[in-house]
Amino acid sequence: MTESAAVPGIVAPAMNSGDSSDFIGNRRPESFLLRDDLQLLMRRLQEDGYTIVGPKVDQDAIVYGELTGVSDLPQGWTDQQQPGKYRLVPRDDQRMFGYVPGPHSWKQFLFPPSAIVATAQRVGSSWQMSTQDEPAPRYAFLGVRSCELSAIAIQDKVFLGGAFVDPHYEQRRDAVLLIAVNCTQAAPVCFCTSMKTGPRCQSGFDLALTEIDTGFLVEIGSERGRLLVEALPLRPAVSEEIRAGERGRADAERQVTKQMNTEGLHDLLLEQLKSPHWETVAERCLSCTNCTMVCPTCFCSSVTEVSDLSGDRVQRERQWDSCFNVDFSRVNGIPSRDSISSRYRQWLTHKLATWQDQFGTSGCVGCGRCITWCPPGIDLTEEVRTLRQLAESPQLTAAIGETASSSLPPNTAPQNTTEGRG
Amino acid sequence: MTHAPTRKPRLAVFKFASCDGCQLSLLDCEDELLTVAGLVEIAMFPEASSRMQPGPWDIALVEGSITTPHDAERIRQVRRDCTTVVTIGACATAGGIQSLRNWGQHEEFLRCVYARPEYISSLSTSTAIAEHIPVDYELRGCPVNRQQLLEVILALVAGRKPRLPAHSVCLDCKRKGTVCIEVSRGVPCLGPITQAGCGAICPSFDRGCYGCFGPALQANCGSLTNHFLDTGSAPKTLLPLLRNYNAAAPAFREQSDRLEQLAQAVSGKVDSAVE
Amino acid sequence: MTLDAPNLLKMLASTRFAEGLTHQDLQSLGRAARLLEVPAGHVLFREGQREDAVFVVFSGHVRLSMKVPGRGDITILTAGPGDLVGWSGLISDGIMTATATTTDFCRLLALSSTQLKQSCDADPQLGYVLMKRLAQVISRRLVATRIQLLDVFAERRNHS
Amino acid sequence: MAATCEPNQNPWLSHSVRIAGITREIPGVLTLDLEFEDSARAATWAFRPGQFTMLYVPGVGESAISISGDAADTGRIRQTIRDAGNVTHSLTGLPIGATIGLRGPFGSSWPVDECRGRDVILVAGGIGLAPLRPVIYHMLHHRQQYQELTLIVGARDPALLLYPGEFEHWRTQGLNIIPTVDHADESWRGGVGVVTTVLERLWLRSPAETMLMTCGPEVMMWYTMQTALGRGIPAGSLFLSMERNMNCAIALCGHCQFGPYFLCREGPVFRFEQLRSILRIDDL
Repeated sequence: MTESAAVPGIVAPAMNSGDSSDFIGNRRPESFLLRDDLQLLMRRLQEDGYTIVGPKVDQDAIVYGELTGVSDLPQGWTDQQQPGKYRLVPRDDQRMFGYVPGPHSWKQFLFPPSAIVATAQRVGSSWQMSTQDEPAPRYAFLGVRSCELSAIAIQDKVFLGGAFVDPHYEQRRDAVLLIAVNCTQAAPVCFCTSMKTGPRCQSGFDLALTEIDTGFLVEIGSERGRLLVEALPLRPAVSEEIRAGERGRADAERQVTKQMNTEGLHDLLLEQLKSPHWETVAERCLSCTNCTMVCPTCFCSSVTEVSDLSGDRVQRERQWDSCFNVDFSRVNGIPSRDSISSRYRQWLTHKLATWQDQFGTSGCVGCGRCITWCPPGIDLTEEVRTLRQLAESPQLTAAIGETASSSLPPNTAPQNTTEGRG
Repeated sequence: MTHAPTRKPRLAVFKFASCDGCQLSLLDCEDELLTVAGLVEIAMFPEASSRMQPGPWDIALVEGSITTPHDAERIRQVRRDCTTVVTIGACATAGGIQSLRNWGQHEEFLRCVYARPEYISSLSTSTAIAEHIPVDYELRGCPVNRQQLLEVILALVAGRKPRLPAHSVCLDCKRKGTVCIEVSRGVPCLGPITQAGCGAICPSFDRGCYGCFGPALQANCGSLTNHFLDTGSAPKTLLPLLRNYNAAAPAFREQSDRLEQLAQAVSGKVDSAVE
Repeated sequence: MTLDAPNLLKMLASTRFAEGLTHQDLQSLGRAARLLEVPAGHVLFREGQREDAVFVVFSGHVRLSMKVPGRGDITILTAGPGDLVGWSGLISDGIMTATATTTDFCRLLALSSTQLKQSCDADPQLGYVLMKRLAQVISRRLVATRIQLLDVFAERRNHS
Repeated sequence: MAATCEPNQNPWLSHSVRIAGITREIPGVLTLDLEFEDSARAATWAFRPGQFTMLYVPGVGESAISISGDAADTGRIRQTIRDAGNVTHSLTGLPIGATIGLRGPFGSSWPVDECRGRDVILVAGGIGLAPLRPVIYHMLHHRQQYQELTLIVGARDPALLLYPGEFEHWRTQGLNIIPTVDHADESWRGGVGVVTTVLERLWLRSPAETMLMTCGPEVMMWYTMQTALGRGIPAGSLFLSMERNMNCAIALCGHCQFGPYFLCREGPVFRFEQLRSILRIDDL
């Protein structure tokens, strides 16, 4: 990778004041919020009309959902993660943010799994076409990690950075308030340090908290953040608190042991498009879409028609989709990536290489979700390591080529809702 | 877009070896049933009406699997009589739960169950409709999803291909926000290799997917089975997971046969240890 | 029609078939060549018949066809300027595998394969150059035939 | 790079267009003449040769269809459609007067300006002639700006040649047309053979000053490129139009990705050099 994936100049919405430069690269001294006063912050957000979303325990995991107050936070809970395995476990303290990002990501709120993008209504013999312009929810995200800020910055480039702006994402993104929380621990699947996206929150937040036993060190990231804490009983942090915060952040950094060598990765992967290793991965890959669904940057979607029985009112529904689906990509109606190996190759090379060509950044933030939530635990950092070894050793490639078996043949026909050009 | 039809398409429902549950899904479309009845002429639907009209028909909904020589002949007549044949449900699309007989001793079953087995004329296998005749569309599930059933009928009336998903259950779980119970709790779940369409119901109720919609397109069943075995599931506990409603679907069958061999190998070891 | 030797050589040299051949090679070829001007519909040779000449199309087009019982005369290829037709004579017994008919007024260079073969036998260097050239022509035609076989314009309806 | 088709508009908005005319071209293929119901939108409509639109049949879906009409004809939009899937099947069954939706135009375009002063060869296969027809119209309108103009057009058989009724007119306006088919009977007066065979023997005034654009099946385009390179036409002067399924047409949905490109954004028209290294990689 040729440039850092941590996007410093995050797109404007989070910082709509003119003086945001005060807060970037020139950290203000941290203030301190007592543990019990977090409730005041949340109440303030609610008074300001925000719907707070953040971590909570549900379905045996720490997920993101609407929060009514501090009591919804996963206080005293943490998680254990490894490739293909996640377990919710109790902590021996009362930390509220003592966990590593889990199965959900913030994209489900900015780019919902399902949304109506347009409608058509039959009017006489004609159709009236319109777009869906409902007011966007006003979210305050509480507990956004550094890698997740980077993921949001990447999706900003996808949805807002091109010639065509997605109005749905834009509305939600404009309204959102970001309260980040620095990681004080890491999981064995984390590799943010390799992707230069963490663990410490650098920019793109309104507030950034660092949790210590007695409360939170507070860093202000924007004018909006400053206004928010104005009414809160903040006081300057004392040196002991500052040291405790630094210790916690250092713990997280130390615990990030997984690494991915990104040097020259773009060219390396694109030179390995014909590698037999893709077949080897395909023996394990279920092509189930889990990695793409949990990925905080994956943005693939499909629009389908939802009509009432009379067919007079039609809604165009956009839903999350995945490049792992057989019928996702087609030429003349025929699947163009008709094997698991070609689909895994598409995903990995897009995420780590061609994303750079398209958006000027890597598509990976090193959060490790795709490793944890892949049932057979395929680890992209391991696959990259193998591909790098193969690139450096043609003999090894030849040896693999002889043993690689092809993936399973298709067994049923795909169904299409749209097709190629006529 | 709907072209004004000169006459309503004639719909017929045929039943083979099955429990009738899938046909009932059509009757279960309470709110929509009247609309459907307005779009098609329900010419034969024994479960709903004793009024039966002779063929030919435009659309055939075929439920059930082929288990007797008579049915094997009857389905060929259905094909001749109908323009579009849609198989509905796991029995029709994969042989159903009754395909477990494919692994059993057919003659022995007959002797055990019937006082006069010589009067029984049945095949030793239960097979999918598509193994006997060309099928136009398959609706998976045990039972079928009624929304999908409606979609097929509406699409055929409108002269378009139905929109039926080919992706895995996992995608639907994620769209719903359901946390993967396989990863978070170690529950063996067939979601990654099972075709979507059910609405990913079971995992949202803390239950592993039991594959009632059959294998997804290009399902890598071998890898998932390996994963279950690697994470400590015994072959004999996994066997019933693959060998139920869609036991005879080739992708599932291949792995259940493999598990059976493994289970036998394990029990063989246990036996010799006991001795 | 007769053409003086220098003009014939000039004409031969300008064809794609002869592109890049040495003056000496050209002269050897030229000795075996004569110019042919024929109207549309002229049959150069017939499938199954023996023919001594190999033709280099200078201008106009030649239809190569094969008889298929019940389907008539099926055109398999249209040869045009620069193309070589009737090369069976050069590499085998001279029994033509297709019928060649001009579709418009054609100027062709007819080369005697007997004479050419003799020249090649006498001068293996020329033989090598000529056969290599011939192999290129045949290989290009094979690739084209393969593409034709792929039936790339065939309607491929979506699965249903 | 595609420009915004309508600045400050919601890119998901389809505009109602009325089918004003239907031309049956060859079996399964027809051309629709479309007119905006909204006169304001009609007034701002413009496209560049090679671009496409998303045509929408409510309840059935959208399909990316290349524009096959004349960019100078601002009154109506002509699009040629092959009945191949749900949406195109529906589109080809609609009567005159029916209303459908249209978004666009989208995508990159053929290099008609770069071609000025040069010889131009168009190589079309089957329905691939549709997105090239606007180039023909443009160049014939500005005939003096171009040197030799040649169209090599291939089809499966003579009955499947697209727009044969226009060939004579185009010829009189200065387009050299060479039709060639894979199969023909004795009645066919044109050539038999693939387009590459024709390109192989085409007289080139100056290969270095020749530009070539092709659209057709990928295999055909690949061999056309190889033949063109063999004839000495520079790689930078070769252009092709690619096809993948498109869902959003605005580079947001991911479907049409091909290597580093979104076909709806960087494509459908590419300079061959952009695709050279990836065009023949299986299942990319």
